[in-house]
Amino acid sequence: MTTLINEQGLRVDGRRFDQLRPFKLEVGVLRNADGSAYIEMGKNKIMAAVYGPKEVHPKHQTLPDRCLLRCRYHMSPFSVDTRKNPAPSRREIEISKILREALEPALILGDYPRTAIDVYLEVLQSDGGSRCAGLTAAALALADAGINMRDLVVACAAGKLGGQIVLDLSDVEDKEGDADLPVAIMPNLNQVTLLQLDGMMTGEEFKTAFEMALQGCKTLYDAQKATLISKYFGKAEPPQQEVQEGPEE
Amino acid sequence: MTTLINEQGLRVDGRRFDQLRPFKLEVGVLRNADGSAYIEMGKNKIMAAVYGPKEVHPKHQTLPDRCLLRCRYHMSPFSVDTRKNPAPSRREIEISKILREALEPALILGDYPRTAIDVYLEVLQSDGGSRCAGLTAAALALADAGINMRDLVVACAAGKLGGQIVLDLSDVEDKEGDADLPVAIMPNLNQVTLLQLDGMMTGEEFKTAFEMALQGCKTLYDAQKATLISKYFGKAEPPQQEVQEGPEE
Amino acid sequence: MTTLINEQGLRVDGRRFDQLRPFKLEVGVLRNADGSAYIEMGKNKIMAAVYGPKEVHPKHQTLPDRCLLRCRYHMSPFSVDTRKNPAPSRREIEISKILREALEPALILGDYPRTAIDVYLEVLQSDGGSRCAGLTAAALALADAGINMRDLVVACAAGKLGGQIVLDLSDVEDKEGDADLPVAIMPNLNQVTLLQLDGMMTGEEFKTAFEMALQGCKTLYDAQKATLISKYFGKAEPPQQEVQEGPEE
Amino acid sequence: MAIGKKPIVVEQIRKTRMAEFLSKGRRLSGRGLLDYRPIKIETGLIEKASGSAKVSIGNTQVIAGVKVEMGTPFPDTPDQGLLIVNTEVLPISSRNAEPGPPSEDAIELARVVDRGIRESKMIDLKKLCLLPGKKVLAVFIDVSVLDIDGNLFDTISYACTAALATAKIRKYDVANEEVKATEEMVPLPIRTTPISVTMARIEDVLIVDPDLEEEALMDARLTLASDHDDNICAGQKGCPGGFTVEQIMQARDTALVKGKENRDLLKREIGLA
Amino acid sequence: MAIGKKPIVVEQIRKTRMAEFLSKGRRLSGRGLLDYRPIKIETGLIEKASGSAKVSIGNTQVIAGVKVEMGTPFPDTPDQGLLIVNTEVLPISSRNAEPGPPSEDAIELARVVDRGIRESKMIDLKKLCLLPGKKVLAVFIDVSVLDIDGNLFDTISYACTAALATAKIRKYDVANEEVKATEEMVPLPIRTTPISVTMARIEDVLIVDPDLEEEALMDARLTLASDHDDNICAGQKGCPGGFTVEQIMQARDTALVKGKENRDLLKREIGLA
Amino acid sequence: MAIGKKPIVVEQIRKTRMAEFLSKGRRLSGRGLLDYRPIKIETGLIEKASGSAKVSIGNTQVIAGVKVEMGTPFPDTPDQGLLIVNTEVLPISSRNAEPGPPSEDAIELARVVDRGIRESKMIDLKKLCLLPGKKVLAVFIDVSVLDIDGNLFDTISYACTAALATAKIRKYDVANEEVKATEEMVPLPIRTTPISVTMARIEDVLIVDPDLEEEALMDARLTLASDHDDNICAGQKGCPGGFTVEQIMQARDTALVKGKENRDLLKREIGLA
Repeated sequence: MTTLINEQGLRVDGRRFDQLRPFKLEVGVLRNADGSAYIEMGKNKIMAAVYGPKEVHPKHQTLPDRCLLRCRYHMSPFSVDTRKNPAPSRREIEISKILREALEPALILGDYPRTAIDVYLEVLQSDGGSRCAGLTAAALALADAGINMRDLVVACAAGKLGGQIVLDLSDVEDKEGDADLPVAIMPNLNQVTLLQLDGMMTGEEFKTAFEMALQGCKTLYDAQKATLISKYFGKAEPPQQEVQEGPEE
Repeated sequence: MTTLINEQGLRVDGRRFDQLRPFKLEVGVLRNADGSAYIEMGKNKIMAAVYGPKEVHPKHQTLPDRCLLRCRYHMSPFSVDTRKNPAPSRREIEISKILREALEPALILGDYPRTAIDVYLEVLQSDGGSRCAGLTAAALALADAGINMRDLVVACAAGKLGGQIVLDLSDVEDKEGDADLPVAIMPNLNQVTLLQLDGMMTGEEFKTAFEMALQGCKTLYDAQKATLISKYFGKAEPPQQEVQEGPEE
Repeated sequence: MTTLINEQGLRVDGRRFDQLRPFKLEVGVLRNADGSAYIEMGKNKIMAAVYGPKEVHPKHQTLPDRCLLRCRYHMSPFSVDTRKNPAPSRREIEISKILREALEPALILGDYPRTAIDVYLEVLQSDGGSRCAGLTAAALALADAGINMRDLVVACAAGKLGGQIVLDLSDVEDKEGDADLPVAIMPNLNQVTLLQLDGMMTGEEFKTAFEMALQGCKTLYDAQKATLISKYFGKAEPPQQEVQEGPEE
Repeated sequence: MAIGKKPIVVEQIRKTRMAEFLSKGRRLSGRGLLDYRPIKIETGLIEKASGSAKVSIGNTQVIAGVKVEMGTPFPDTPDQGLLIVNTEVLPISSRNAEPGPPSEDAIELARVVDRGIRESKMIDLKKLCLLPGKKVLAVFIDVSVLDIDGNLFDTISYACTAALATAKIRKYDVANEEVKATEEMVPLPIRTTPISVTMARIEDVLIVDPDLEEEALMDARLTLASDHDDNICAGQKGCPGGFTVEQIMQARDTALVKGKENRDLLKREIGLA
Repeated sequence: MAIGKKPIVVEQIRKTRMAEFLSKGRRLSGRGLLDYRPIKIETGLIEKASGSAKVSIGNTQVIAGVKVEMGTPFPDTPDQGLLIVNTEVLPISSRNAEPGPPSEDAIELARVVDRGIRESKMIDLKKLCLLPGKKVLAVFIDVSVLDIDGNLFDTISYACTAALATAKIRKYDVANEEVKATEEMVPLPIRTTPISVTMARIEDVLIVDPDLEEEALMDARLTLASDHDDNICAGQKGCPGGFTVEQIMQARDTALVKGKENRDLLKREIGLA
Repeated sequence: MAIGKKPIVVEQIRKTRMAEFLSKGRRLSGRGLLDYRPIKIETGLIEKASGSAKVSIGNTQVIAGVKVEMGTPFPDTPDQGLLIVNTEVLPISSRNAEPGPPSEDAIELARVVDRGIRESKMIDLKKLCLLPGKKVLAVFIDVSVLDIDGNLFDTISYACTAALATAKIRKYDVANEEVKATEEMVPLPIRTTPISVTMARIEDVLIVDPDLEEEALMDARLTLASDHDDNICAGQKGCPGGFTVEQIMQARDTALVKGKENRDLLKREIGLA
């Protein structure tokens, strides 16, 4: 077992308890997609693409009064330590479902009856928290596609590590840690649209971790907005790059 | 090799040559299904459900002049000694087909043009003769669903065991025995709607076994009728429980 | 490693460098198919069948202005040394595609709008060059089905073997050889409709092999024509049997 | 849970009426907001399984069976047995359940139940290891859904817990790198009894144990599982709607209270308390 | 067999005419009620297979190939070799045969043929065991259906029987728990020659070897296989119609008589008699 | 390549205009007939892979990753490692790419790229053998297609070549039939750098590196790969159109000339020249 927290109270990658990993956001990275975004979060490298609103295939899935939202979270075979079979795993199918349900409240689907919107997430490299990072990128891609939205969606996890509640677990922390609590919110509407828990926490710890995850979401939300502003209103310097201060392994 | 018949001429579970295993029939056991039934036959525990007549999906399977009958015989993974993969095996596909063909002559499918009836059999625990027990339950579920029928269908097997023709083989008898002859009939119409043979018999033995199976069918047919009468005409005591007299292992 | 070419300059089956294996062509060998043909080429034994023009299923594949051409190249499980799984392999899927693309230029698909033509190739026994032999048979089956064609298609491979360019590689030659270059042409239209290369050749060798393959195609084209004439104009002796002169193993 | 949703014609009028009731602390069925329907548990009915349980919550009915086989451990956990949860929503269970490969909903169900068992450390997987890196016991829990009337999450979860807690498996002796089956039957190495509590939000009200009609109208769903020490050990939010931060905290409290109640009931029913 | 059924427009008038003929003991094709169409058998045409046979009954045409591989026995029969029968109704064989996974019909065909071989104990599977519990020979019989004009059951069954009876496999020597291939080729351990006879009921008449048109109009089908000692060793009723008890007995008698005839023919054709 | 074809409304007028341009030696994009679009190569961006490369040709963008695992050699090549190429046309890459099993087009792509690597003997597979007949290294090359604007064949081929050429794998020591991983990282045993050149025929003109619009209008496609000694090592003709004999020879010459140019560029970009 690795020592996950050293005597200075820092984590293996040098972060404080409540510190996010370095991250990077981009929008409009693909030519064919109607909207696209790219996120790096720790070692996560994820591409998000949105196609739609478009005709529904197969036709019988058409909804008369609103848009059909579909979501696919997929990992490239080379994205993890041991090669992943490219066929969708049960894990990918579950995550695709909860990501779709986390995005749906933010979209004004009634504006696009009888159409479909496809949200595709491709994890090129996976680290802890890939579903949260993917969700944050997916919201950007939806905005980039010009889909009518009530709010952005942004996600971040907190967890428990050697008895301590910490923000944004990396791969190694997730594996060795006690619990992981991914949370997604619509910041302006004060709605939690994704929440999962793997692992054990007391009721009190649950509250602490939940609130820490909300803080992380807010930081990322600011970065999302800055990325969109920089893209669409041409600020010279995209402000979403948060450089890590602590030592990194 | 087990001694399948002892010196008193009794079988390992204490039955005589021409004796059925203990059985139990129930109808109307599920809330959602249009008709349902449950059978225990030896260690067989099988649930039957009927949905229909209903719209046909996919549509191109619709028959203009009659109802489309479909049947699915399926075993739960825990129903057998070694866990069964839940995907349908070739055995289950074959049995589904012959059960459908055994039920179809009893149904007045012309009464329901452009619709479908689905018959589902779920084997929760499997013993020898599960296809026959399932068929007997399926006929009850169809009656419970109020489908127009010419007759009930009832099934029972006979077999060959240590040179002797015997009725209604259990699991161990089927494995160690020489032959198994499942038969289904429509008792009032004098029609054999299912017949299979696995294993070797002389032509004479075939006749003896076939006639013994018909006798078994008749006993079960009486129980089927009693079960339906008890359900729909409220007799206090459902008479379908036949208690076993001989010693049981 | 076998000695593939002996001191007399002959190959293991006694052929000269530029000599085809013994072959046999037949048309009209199946009752149900609209057109059919059978080829033996070395140890290759391949059945070709054509169904169509016929209605398109599934309907959404219908082309308003022309016929949909489909092709399936499939190997029977017993056709190779080690039993082949009957499900289509990636190799079979690729070959099906390039054979379809090799046949399509010869067909006047505009004559049959809103229909489909299915070309099925079943390899009963496989030897080197089965895709070429199959293509040669497929063209015959299309002609036998009375499909309007601009030209026949005929295929033959050349390859490189112990430094020497040779015609029509057998199985053992293909395995031990350096390169295989299958080529299909429409002889009258001077069009190359299939070309693949597996293995290494200099640019000059490529030219030599390509031209040798064209020569092989021409020999087979004469046999194709003779087979059709014999079938439809009743010549007494079908001339397509080319008996091998050299010694055979 | 979308299973069983489509057949119901969701009239807005019905939802309005339900919301009215709920705002007064009542449900259309007469239940209180935090009341479960009757929970029935029958164990041991599948003699060929190591353990089995048929559980109904109201009209929802499932059966779970446990099978134990020899297996090879995963390379990264060479000293742990295997746990495999599989759920099949049988076509007998609802007009809308089609035969075929498991739907997205069935996969989510199985995975959430799996996490509830795994993350609560209900089974001490290390005790299922026979020869580290080579031979371990693999525990298969298969669930067949028989009849659907809402709240499959809890019904399946309780069936799995009851089947596991009452299972008997063969004891194996290990000596000189050899595994030998004995005649003795022993229970699985059970550490705790995780209990899930599923809640639904309809408009602004949180209820527990939604039935099929309530599921058809609910805005969002939250399942939280807890163990016997009041630790929360699994969570899953579902449905295309959200919760406020306050509702999440309220749900946490409800999950712990109702979890304790249902754990006591379950242990009583299976003869463990 | 439903394969090949749909293309034929089943006019009631045609059936009436066929029934009239049949009631006079004649068939539309001129055959007698209990006459087979010509049966042709060619063996050994697939040199890469251990055994092979192309069989046609009338216009129906199939080819069977036998491959033998090393395999591991099933745990419950550690001293027996494996037998795997697989049937593919190729798309070349009929306007209605689509490529893709085997249909319900193809699965039934393969399983009935499999049972005919297995239950007649045609092959002594114990003689295919090399190292009990570890290494046995696995016999794959694959059938490719080339052209369909009725009675696939018997055509496939005869092709399998002929391919197995003429197959040559490598001889293996076993010493000190080691299996060594020799140069010698030997036949499979064949005990008997099972022969199936397929009958159809059209109205009140039983016929053998139905052709495609008769299959399209038949009410029910019954296949019975027998061995060289006149034991019945496999049976399968098909189609959504029934038989009277008396018809079943009549079918039994026919199966034994025609089975003997066809067995003699088959053995003659493959040079075993 | 049919992928990406359908969205474009292929007006005959557009084709006529394109053909006019081409007959004058120009392309609609302004490129010369034998000019590639800009080729960009970035390696090493997937730290978890042994090697990786993101390659774009114009707007077409793919990423390839190399993974190395232990495997068992094929029985007929007991002394050779394994090479497995897999291509996924991701749904993010085009309005017409659907999720699901690989299409016929994706399979062709992967197999042609595989042959280019395999037949050029780019990797010395014998050097990947650890214990003959028992343990070899298996090299998986997975390609994810991110954005499609024509000429996937070359883009994928260059990405695979660049990922393989820059991959670092663990060194293994073999002694006494035991394989031991060392700490040392070494390159793959690379012998040459195969480079494919894809050409399209539109009417009577041959061009290289067709973009999406040109692919939609092309009559036939030919890909030829060559190695550093100017050997042609793989070829594949595609599309339902043909080439004259003379065009094939012209294509051969172009493949060797452009192949050399692109090989030099690729080696420069990845730091090998």
